[in-house]
Amino acid sequence: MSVTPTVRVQAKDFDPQAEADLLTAGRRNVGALVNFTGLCRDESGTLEALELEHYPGMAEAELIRIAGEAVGRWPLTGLTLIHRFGKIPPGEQIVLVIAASSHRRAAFEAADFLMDYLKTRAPFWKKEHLVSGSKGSWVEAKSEDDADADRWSIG
Amino acid sequence: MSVTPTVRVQAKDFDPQAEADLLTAGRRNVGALVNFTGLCRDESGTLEALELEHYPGMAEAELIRIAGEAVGRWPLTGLTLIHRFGKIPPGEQIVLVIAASSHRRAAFEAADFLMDYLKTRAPFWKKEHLVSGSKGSWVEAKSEDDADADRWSIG
Amino acid sequence: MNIRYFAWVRERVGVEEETIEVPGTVKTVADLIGHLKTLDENHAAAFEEEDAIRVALDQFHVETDADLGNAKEVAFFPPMTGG
Amino acid sequence: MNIRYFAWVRERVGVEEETIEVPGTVKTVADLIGHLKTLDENHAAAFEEEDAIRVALDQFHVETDADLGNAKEVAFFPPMTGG
Repeated sequence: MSVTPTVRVQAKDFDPQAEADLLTAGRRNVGALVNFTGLCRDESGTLEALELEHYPGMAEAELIRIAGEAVGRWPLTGLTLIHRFGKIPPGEQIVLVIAASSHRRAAFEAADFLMDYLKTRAPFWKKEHLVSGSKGSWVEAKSEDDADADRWSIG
Repeated sequence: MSVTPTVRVQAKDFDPQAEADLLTAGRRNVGALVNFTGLCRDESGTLEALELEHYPGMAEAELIRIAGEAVGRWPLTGLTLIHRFGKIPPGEQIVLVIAASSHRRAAFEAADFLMDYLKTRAPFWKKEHLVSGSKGSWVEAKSEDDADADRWSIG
Repeated sequence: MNIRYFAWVRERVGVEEETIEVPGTVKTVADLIGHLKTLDENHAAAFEEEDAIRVALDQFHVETDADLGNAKEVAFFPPMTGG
Repeated sequence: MNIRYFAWVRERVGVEEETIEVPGTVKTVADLIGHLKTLDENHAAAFEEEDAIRVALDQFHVETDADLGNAKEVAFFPPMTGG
């Protein structure tokens, strides 16, 4: 039975526990849930907020493609991917990945893979708003993120 | 500032979201939370419950040692480890690991490491109670679990 | 052809979206970038560091040597920083 | 010396815990296992597959060649299956 991932791109906050519950409700074959939540850091007090720009339509489409890849690669019983856009202050949640599986290795690897792929392929861009009031700048992509994503390439 | 892990060995269920909230409350330097929840599977309907035996005293002590190793190896902002004992029916939670960090790689690796180490070093043993009413047997340790734990050995 | 810009590419071009007529000689994404750079200073500045630009054709990632084919929408943006 | 047993080791020995006098010749965990096997059939059955037995001295994992030293509590159990 194939798994249909839940994918959402939204401005509003999300509830990780409610999402996790949806992946286990009424099921008794889930042995492992790996839940990754990405939060906005205040960068030692210098950051007032992150502004997340996204490409509407493609953001959803790309997350669905990435989720589909994970479902094809690991024996998952469920998968949820939520990414917010708009202005997000420090301490708030930005992204959620939950991978459910019978076995922990699959759940860990799928969640790890999803975050790596999402970082380098999902069309979102972060701009910093600084406490100092100055405009801040666009966050630069990190070469580590490309390296992380490359870990999952098949020969 | 060093991190003091939260470690609990208990018969009662736990609330992953409440535990996660404790690791982020009032903090603005947490960028990543990785939450692993291990659940009891019904093994295709054959399992009535798992009975988890533990070594009181050593179970807590060993979890604290394992948590301390993780804190020494990765730059974590917080860490929670909860393991239940007693009779646990399918669908219920058995174990919780939450690793919080500024960066996702540290949180992922620490949670993954903790589960691998916990599986092979924490003094807990699972016995199966079968739906058929027959006594079931002690779950055997898997060689994959040893192999998983060996991934973290330092040279 | 509909062209969309995001993040600092959008800021440099000065618009989010525009519809342009492309000359028949423009076959690939790279050709299109070359053409856009000739439009005005803003476009030239946006595409100055070509290596830093990512492209999507009809909402799929492509390389700059990709054929435009019958694509209706081309998007240009910096490397992504979501997650 | 206080000895504790868990899981199927406990079931085979038939007790959770016992206090025994160890002969002066028993220096290591392996010596202790050898001694326990001589006590009765249950102990012999519990330690039949010695490779499958794990040991803790005063609640720390050790190998069977470890010295008993001044340990107050020795625990024997199968490979762990928590998590």
